[in-house]
Amino acid sequence: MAEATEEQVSYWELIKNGILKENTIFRLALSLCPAIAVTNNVKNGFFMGLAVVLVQVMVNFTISAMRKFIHQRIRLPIFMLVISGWVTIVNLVMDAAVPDVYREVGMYIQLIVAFASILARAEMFASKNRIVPSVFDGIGMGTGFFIALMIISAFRELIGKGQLWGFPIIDAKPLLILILPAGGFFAVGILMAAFNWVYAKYFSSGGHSH
Amino acid sequence: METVRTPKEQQLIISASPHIRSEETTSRIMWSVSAALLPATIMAAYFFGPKAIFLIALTIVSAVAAEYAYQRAMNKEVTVCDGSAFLTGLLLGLNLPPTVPFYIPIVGSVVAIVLTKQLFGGLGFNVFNPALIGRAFLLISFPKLMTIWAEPTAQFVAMDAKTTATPLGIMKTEGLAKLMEVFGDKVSLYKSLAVGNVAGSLGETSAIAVLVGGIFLLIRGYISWHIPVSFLGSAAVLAWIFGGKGALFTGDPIMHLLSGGLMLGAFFMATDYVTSPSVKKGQLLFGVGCGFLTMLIRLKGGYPEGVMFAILIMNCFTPLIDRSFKSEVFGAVKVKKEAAK
Amino acid sequence: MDFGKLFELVVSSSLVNNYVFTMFLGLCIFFGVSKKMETAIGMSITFTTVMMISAAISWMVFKFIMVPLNIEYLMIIVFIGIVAGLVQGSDTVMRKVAPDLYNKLGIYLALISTNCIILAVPLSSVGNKYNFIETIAFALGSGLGFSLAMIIMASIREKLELAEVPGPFKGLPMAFVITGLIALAFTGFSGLITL
Amino acid sequence: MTTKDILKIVANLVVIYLVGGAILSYVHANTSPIRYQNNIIAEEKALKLLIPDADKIEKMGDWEIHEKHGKYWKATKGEEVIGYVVLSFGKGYSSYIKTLIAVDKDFKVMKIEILDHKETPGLGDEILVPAWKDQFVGKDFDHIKLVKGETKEYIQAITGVTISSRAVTDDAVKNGVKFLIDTVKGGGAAHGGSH
Repeated sequence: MAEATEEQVSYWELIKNGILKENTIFRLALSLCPAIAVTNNVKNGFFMGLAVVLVQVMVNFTISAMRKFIHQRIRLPIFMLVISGWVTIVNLVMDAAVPDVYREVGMYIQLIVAFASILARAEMFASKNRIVPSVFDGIGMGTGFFIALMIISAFRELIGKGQLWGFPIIDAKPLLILILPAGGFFAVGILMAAFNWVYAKYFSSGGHSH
Repeated sequence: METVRTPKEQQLIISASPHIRSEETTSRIMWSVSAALLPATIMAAYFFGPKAIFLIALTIVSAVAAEYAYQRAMNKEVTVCDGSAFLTGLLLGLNLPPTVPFYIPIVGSVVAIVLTKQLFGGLGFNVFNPALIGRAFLLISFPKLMTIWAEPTAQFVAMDAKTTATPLGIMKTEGLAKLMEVFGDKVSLYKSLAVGNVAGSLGETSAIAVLVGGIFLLIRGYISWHIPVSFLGSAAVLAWIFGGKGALFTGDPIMHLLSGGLMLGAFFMATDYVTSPSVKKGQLLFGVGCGFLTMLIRLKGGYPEGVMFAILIMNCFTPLIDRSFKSEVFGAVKVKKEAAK
Repeated sequence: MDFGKLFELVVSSSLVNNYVFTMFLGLCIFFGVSKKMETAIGMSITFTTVMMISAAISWMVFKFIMVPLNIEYLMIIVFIGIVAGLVQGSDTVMRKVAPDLYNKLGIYLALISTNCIILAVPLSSVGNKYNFIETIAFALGSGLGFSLAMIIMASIREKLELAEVPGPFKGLPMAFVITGLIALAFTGFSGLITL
Repeated sequence: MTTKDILKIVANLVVIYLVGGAILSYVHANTSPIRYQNNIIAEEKALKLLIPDADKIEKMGDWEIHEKHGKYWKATKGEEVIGYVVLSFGKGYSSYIKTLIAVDKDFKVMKIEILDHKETPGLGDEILVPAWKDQFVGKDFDHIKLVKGETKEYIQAITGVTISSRAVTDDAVKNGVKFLIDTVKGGGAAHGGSH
């Protein structure tokens, strides 16, 4: 974490960090609930991921912009307030814009408030950094989450239903269990193991030390 | 009986530390249990024909192959000869409906062996009964295919049996009256259930054949009476109290005992050394839990048959049961055990 | 009051629609706390208690303040505020009144505000239009269900400490697989109660 | 804490509440009509699909089934009443199946539509198959009955999906049509109960 706060770190590094090294789901194992709950099809996963990216970026932006203004003592309550404010906005907008998706993922969008990862980034990064890096950090973390959701939901919808985004792809008996609760856990477990394996093999030796 | 190990000792060896010393014992148990399933397998072949033999064989072969392939791939010692994969395959095969297409046994075996057993570190560490997880996985993945039941033809050569519902399925959707309509009277219903001349999974229809194997295991000391007796006993009592329509104490325990996978589950799957408690008192609790959950699902739940889920749910609790009963008598285990004999 | 309905509500929210196994909520805390039995039990007690109190307060605030003012759309902010305030408040009170208890359970209090179940319960209770007693029953069931899940999981993970789990699966991936298997077993409860 | 700190905290809170409140109210004010509209449009669309001939479908009242909120409508073409629609629920395997039923002026079923359900994927959701739903077309109250095996006269159960198909037939549709007959034909009260 320490190197990320230094000035010379490029924006690209910030994004890469969010996607790979500190991938919210696969590496940090945070915000797991929606990773399973809304990933039984790609469409839901897409809008959930989008909502998280939006919230993370806006929260990072807001908190970074106010960081000098906020009193240390009421820092955390204010962060919570900012997060729940943005979640409410995204929630209202999604309900209006994509009602059919909202019906299925609405509950989980409201629960973005309780995401440890968003508060953690606000506290650890945005409250200490200038606006532009904070926004990029938000994009990186959000995108990491988004990509993880897309991988999981594509895996589940393809094998569990033989479809992607509702379009039929494979014409074989699907393994229905994958779009059901139990299968969701299996899918995330297996994909997480795969991510660990790939990461250990190709990325961990690349100069990063953990 | 002095020369035969008591189940208690065998369990301790297997579940606590699978040393090389226990390997011979493990394999002897596995092959003996498989042998005890022979009557049920023969009845399956008799009632459901060549397709039954094909399905059971295919399940066994794919289970053994999955174990072999996994152990080779992970550079582990290959232990397919200990019979555990064979037994898992056999049990899963006996739990399949007679009509399933060929890929179902393969998927089920891979799930049973890899996901349920090997990922946990192999035999002795699995928390859930592999064959039952395989079965549950299949039921949820292929709900239609796994609930098409063929009518037993009782002729080895008959092909294309008619499809029908299982006795428990009829109970669930249409009630006891319809069941009586199909089978005539109670005696002929019991007779069909005992012999196995009803629709159901390959190896579970014939209660007598399963019972013969179970008694063999009991007499030879491979399983102790605690789980089967408490399982069947609690199921029977609950069936009697709550099984009737309207009034209490009007249920039919015999029908419930003989139908579905209750016998097979109570003697062959709930008693699995690795996934059931090792302390006697814990085994009684485990058995009663299985009986309770089976009847809960059969009488109130969504599925017609509850044995599989009941055992799996109790498998979740096994470490907890073991933990609480063991810590209670920690240090005094040996003494108590001697006293209990 | 219809006790049958309340009982069904408790059974449904603890077993049939267990938050962890069928709704995937509270997973971060679930996986984090279920490594050791002792912590699982401590968390269970604290969580179930806080859950019931916060659901009760949220229900009253929603019914008697937010509905009359027509500000239902602010419920996320209000509910998270209630949870955070309650956690902070009980932290202070417990430290003063029962320091022993605080030493045992205090650490779990801080974790609770990041557990999404605690927010999901008041949200669903509002969504399903539960009355006050039903809300309490629902919160109790959800708390019990979460506790059950954590305790089962902790006992299984303790058993697996010696097991030879393949490398990439060590830790969390394996915990996911185990949870999946438990969820598969719990499927047996489905259809038991339709609410 | 110095006076400066206190002032800063107060200023913090005031500004955040003002700005936050302003943004939230603005978003709410702009989205709530759309959300309201969305619901109306969705409902109208569903009704229109059931009775395409009607040029006006107006709500007649509400009713209750399984403690759920049902509604019913009257469809007219010109001055003439051509049918009725009722929103009904059937208790299925693991959910209440939300069903819209359209009947003509003689209370024969014109079409049914399943709006919402949580039955087992791959099994219970076969109630959505058009060929099964089309069996209801033209059936009067006495012929809305689930039977196993071949039938043209009644409604044929889906093999292996008895509970869900029975919930739609013998619960949702039958009770919905019965309610319409009782209420509309009898000219009864707008708030009718169900069995």
